[in-house]
Amino acid sequence: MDRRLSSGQPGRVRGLLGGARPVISSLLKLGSVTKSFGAVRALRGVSFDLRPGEVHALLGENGAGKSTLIKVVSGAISPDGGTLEIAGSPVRHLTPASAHRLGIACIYQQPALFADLTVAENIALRLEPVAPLRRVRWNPRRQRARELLAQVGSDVSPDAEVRALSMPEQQLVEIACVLGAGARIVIMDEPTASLTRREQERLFAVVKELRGRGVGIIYISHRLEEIFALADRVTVLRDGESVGTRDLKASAAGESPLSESELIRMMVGREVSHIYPPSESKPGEVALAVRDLGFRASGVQGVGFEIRVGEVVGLAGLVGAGRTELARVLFGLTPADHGEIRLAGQPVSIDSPAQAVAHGIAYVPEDRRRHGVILDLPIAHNMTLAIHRRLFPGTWLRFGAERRLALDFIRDLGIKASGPEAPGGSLSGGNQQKVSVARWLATHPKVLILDEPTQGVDVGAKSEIHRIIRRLAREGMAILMISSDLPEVVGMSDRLLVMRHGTVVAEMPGGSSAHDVMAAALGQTGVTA
Amino acid sequence: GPSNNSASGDGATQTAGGSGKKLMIALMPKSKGNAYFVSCKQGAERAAKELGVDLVFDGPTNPDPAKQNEIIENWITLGVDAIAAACENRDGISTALRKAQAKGIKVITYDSDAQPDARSFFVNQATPEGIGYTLMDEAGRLVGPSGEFAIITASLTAANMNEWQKHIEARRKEKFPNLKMVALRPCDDLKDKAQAEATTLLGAYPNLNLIMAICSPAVPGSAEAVKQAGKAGKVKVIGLGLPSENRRYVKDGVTDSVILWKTEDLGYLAVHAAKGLADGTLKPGAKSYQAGALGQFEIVGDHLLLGKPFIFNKDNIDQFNF
Amino acid sequence: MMNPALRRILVRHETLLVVVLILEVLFFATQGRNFLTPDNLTNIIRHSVEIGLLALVMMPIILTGGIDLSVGSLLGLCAVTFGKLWRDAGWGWEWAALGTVVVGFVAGGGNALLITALRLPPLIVTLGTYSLFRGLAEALTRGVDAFTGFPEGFLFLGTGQWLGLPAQAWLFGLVAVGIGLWVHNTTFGRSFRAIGFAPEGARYAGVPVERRLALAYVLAGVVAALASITYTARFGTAKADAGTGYELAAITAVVLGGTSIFGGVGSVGGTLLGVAAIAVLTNGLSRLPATMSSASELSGVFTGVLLLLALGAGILPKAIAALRDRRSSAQTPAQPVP
Amino acid sequence: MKRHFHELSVAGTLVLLLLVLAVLAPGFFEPQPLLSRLATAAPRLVVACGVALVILTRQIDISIGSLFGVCSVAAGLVATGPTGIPGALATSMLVGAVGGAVNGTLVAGLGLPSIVVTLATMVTLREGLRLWRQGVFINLPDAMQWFGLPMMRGQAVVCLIAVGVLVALALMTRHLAAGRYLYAVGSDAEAARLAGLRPRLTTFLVFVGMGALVGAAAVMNLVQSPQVDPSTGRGLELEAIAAAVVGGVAVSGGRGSLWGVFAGFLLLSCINPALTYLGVKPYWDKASQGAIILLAVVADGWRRRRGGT
Ligand SMILES: Nc1ncnc2c1ncn2[C@@H]1O[C@H](COP(=O)(O)OP(=O)(O)OP(=O)(O)O)[C@@H](O)[C@H]1O
Ligand SMILES: Nc1ncnc2c1ncn2[C@@H]1O[C@H](COP(=O)(O)OP(=O)(O)OP(=O)(O)O)[C@@H](O)[C@H]1O
Ligand SMILES: [Mg+2]
Ligand SMILES: [Mg+2]
Repeated sequence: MDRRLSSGQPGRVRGLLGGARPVISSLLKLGSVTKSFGAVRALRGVSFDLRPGEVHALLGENGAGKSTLIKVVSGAISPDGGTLEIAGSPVRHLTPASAHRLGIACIYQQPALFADLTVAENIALRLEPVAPLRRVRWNPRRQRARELLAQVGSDVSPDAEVRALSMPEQQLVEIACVLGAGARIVIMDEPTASLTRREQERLFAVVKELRGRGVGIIYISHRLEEIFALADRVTVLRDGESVGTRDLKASAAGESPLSESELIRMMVGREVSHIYPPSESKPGEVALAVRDLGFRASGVQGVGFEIRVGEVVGLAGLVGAGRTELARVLFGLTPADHGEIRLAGQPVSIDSPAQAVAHGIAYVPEDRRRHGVILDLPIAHNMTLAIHRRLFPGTWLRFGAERRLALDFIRDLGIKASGPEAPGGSLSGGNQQKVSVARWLATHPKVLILDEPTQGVDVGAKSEIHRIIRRLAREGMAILMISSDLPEVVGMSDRLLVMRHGTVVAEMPGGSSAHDVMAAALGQTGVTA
Repeated sequence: GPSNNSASGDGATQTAGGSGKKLMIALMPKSKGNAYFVSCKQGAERAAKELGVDLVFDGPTNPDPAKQNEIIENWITLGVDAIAAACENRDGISTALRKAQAKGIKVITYDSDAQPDARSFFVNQATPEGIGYTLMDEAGRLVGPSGEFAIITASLTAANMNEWQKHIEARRKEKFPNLKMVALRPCDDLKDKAQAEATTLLGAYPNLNLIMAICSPAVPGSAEAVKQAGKAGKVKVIGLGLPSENRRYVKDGVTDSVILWKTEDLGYLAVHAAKGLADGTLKPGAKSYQAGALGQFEIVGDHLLLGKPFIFNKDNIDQFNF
Repeated sequence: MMNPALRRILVRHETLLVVVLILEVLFFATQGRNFLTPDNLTNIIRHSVEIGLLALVMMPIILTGGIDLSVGSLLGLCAVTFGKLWRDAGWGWEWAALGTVVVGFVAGGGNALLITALRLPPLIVTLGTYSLFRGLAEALTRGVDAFTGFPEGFLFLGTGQWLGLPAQAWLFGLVAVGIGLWVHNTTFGRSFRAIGFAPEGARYAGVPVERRLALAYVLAGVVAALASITYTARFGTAKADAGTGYELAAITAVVLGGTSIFGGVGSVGGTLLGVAAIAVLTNGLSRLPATMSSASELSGVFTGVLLLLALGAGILPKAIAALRDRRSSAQTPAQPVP
Repeated sequence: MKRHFHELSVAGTLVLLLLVLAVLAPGFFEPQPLLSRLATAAPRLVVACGVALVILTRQIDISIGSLFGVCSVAAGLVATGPTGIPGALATSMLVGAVGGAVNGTLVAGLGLPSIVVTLATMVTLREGLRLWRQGVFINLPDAMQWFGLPMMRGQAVVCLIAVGVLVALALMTRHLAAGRYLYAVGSDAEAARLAGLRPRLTTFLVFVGMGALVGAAAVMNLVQSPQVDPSTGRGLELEAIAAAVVGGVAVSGGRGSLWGVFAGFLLLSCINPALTYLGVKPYWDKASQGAIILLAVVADGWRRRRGGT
């Protein structure tokens, strides 16, 4: 790849704010890239460049076109128009295979793993060059996988099947893949969406090390604190267009560093308060109480806590601490094999999600693609799937009522979609998440369990969801919120539970310091259980 | 060759017996793609050509009685003049054939009969009784008064084969009580499957003396199995089949005898008689029928007799090539 | 530009099938002998009722992403049961019919139990019961026994006319309307689609997946029993080989009708059109002078071709769009940069 | 152990059946008829292996029975000519591969569902062959039988070929990158594309390979008798698919092993002869077959149910 034919031509950086900067050799250069999906114009002429040894953040609202842009770079989709230059040489037909050869590695927003295969094999399939006649060497594969997983701080077994992994575990496997690829350009689309602080820090260390080696990194995230902690430059997309590229390191070119609120304004076009709405409800009766609850096969045992009406209880813990598993028990997906659940004082048994719904429990799952949204079903159908009984008495479908309900949610949550008939799969990741939340809000549950409710959701919608959570609590819902976003879980909760090794090890008041929560989650001493 | 040479392009609502128009005669096999009926069809085509009638030859692709009914019902509305059918299921098909008669369509049966009131004549190549007895007598002659034999059939539900088995059993009880029928196996009308079944039978029943194959692909299949097991001569093979498919085994002495009638003549006579019925040359109550090149045939009751089943063996098999 | 609603109707699979059906009818009416006569239309309807019934219940099953290979065999088992109850147990035919429906219910329930309680793949389970049901029918009758001589009142169901239509057409119409409403206008159909697209996703949405699946398979059993009754009444005879191969015919009609074999997508109307397209084709071929003598084989060949054409036409717009996409994306980067 | 529970439960059922036979009908294990039976089964095993690969890639091929018939007839017609066995084998495999390529083009090229495509080619080939050959047997030259070897040697050769194909494919799917690509494509075609594999090409090649295997199997079957029955292969698709799925190949793709297919195949092809040896009346055939299929998979279902998910 030493055919460095073109150096940056000034004409091509149209639309970039920082045009005055001296041109240095770039790893990747996009010029006026366009892409439409049917009537949706996802990219309307975006230009972008990536330098060696920088972390370049991509920022924008849900549906702004970030994932589409990086899919163009990774060869997953071919653009309708525009130019693409890698290490100075123009590239025409980029396929995933040729991108791989050119040294591009990518973590997609939705893990692109093979559910039926083992972790080691997944990693190998991504890292080994495509050579059909080569012999497969299983032990080196396992060894390699074990090393890479250790580097990203995951202890899943290389022989585990991916279908048995939780969302964050899958994300760690994806990161391991990228780490092993030895790429010059690394793309990460919301790698931390469901990671907790500890894995996140591990990831940052990895990213920094890559940067030190001169690798160019495109980093997408909706967590602004990450962007500020990590990125050198940031490009903001809005409605498929680039709003501008800014330096985040103050030292460069004497610009004043960007503030968080400025960045939000660039993204959303208006001010969005980034402060968690204060709790205003006084907890009432006990809505949900569990005692000694568990399902041994998933490692959850001896869990006890209660949630009162009008209370938001946060559930924190590390990846694999068992938070999702606990939610699955409460929702009847893996019915409890010991312990007791009481709803409003009445003991109940919950053997299936259908029963949980009938008891007024709702669960927004963490893996939205597999569990949260049915991708091929129109979003209106997705939103009403859990309220068939109420919306359609006598099982008779009422299409008008369904449409109205869907339109209301699309408006209230600001879902970006062509209409209620659009299939869930055509939405951007964050918008899918909103559909998933909408489905359960529609059930008006007594107890609402949210598992990473704001993962992949942009700042505007995030604060919208936070406001909704507060409102629901005020209206008398009991809410259990699982979140790996530590500031969020600390800021939103009236009370905090911390899980470790499948059981609740600590309870803290809302607003406790993030440090204390982490300490409890790590099992460090000095914390009351 | 082409199966019909119909040129009547107009879709007029022509009913039976219209003068000055070619008659249309429909011939139904029990199943298509079966060499036995392919051979019948050749005779039928010859007759159609000689008589100047249109011949329709259609039937189910696998022996399927319900499908036979459907085709006959379609022929009724199509407006054929006469139907000659080989019946897979005696009772099932009779409903449809009666309906055809009610619409003025002449009906005869051949190969295997329907109920008597559902047709005018049955072209009788051999009664089930005759077939059953001949097979059993042949078995008795080859094996002797005591021994073991097994039957390979097409499927357990094939009506005419069940009928034959009934008569085989009756004859056995009557004349060869010490000849034991040890097994019955279906072969799905496939030669390869018959070969596999016969191989298994030979292993499972080491004292087996004879295999009786009562569907045509089963005869060469069984013979091949016996030959491969090295039991040629020790285990006899007899059955109902075409000479062409069995010639090599009969000559090698693996298969002792194959029983069949002249299938081409059967097709020829069926079409000829159907035509006679349609144009009035053959009337109920007749005592004999002059069938063109084949000559005179005797009629007993409402059975047009083709002649006795023929036993092909080493000595005469070379004279036949169907 | 075309009105989008109109365009949506035009590109629907059902529209394509209607066109195919009209073309078939026109062709056979002009080229075939005595095609458009009341008697022949009656024939077409009569001969497609059983396969039609099976297709109607296969459709929701395929919609859930499953399959039921056992319906043809179950038809045989039910026909034999009906004969046994009527002749050997001496029940009146009405009671025997009821008993047969119960047997269908139980057999469908067996499939449902294995599929939902043990979470076994429907293909394996119904492959097993495909053999099992046919085998039981053969064992009950030793393969030989045939039941016949049914009373006139019963045979009317298969051979009679009522209000100008074949008697069984009314039953068929009733089942078709019922299943049409069930699949398209009730929450059951909606759940089937959700399950077909993503069974886990449906479970997470609180859909009682097992109960819904069980319902579809049980219904298939019940309707297969009904089909066995019209079959016996039409044919006048019940035997263990009744309905051999009908499962494949039903599946063919369903997929020709545009139901995706992967689940989630499909319509009852399309299924009916698929049944009709095949029935008309089979009947029509026996009326063309050129094909009369090979109608049975050719109807197989043309059904295969029709299947490919119909599905090919369905993806054609998408394929063309993809091709155009590829071409345009191949061209654009080649344009000189200003 | 946990991973292969399904295969083991099938193998367990098989062992059970064989034990019953060893006690009640020891004649079942006599070498000569056993070898003959194995030789008869061998071509079917080859087809079952092929169809297992197809199912692994999340496709299905139900046209193989018809294709088997077409290949047999084609090989039979060529065998009477001057090119002899090599010519027949080449023709058969070529015809099979072309048939597979047609399926593959429609499935991988146009993206049509394979069950529909192969349903269409199944009826088209079957009925087309019937129209063409009218069911007339083809007589083969004597030199054709057992590849011109003495019978026992011939039978051994046929069995060895089948075992060779099985072992080669089993090793290929486990230890060759190409084999693993089948799993990857079957597990998730989009993920495979993103990983730089070529799912459509893979699918196409699998269909072509399936066809070629059918062609080879047709010749392996052809040499066992001096005549070709053009109906041969009817119902073979169901037999092969049953062996694969009973052997634990998931219809949703990406899961299963050829050893499982082998176990499933042996189980299913043992049932019929076993019933003959046990003297069971033939009208219990199908019922027993169904019951044993269900038995073999119920154990696995039971375990999974108790295991939670
Ligand atoms: N396969 C597709 N079919 C149709 N529309 C699509 C498809 N993929 C993306 N889109 C649309 O393109 C637009 C951009 O989507 P993209 O996934 O790039 O957004 P994003 O910036 O990554 O958002 P998020 O932050 O929510 O992940 C959205 O409006 C989305 O609905
Ligand atoms: N103590 C344990 N013993 C066995 N398996 C465990 C244990 N704890 C967790 N696991 C497994 O680890 C995986 C991750 O657990 P889980 O998804 O509940 O983590 P989590 O706390 O919800 O984290 P996150 O919310 O970030 O996904 C699950 O597959 C679970 O079965
Ligand atoms: Mg995105
Ligand atoms: Mg979790």
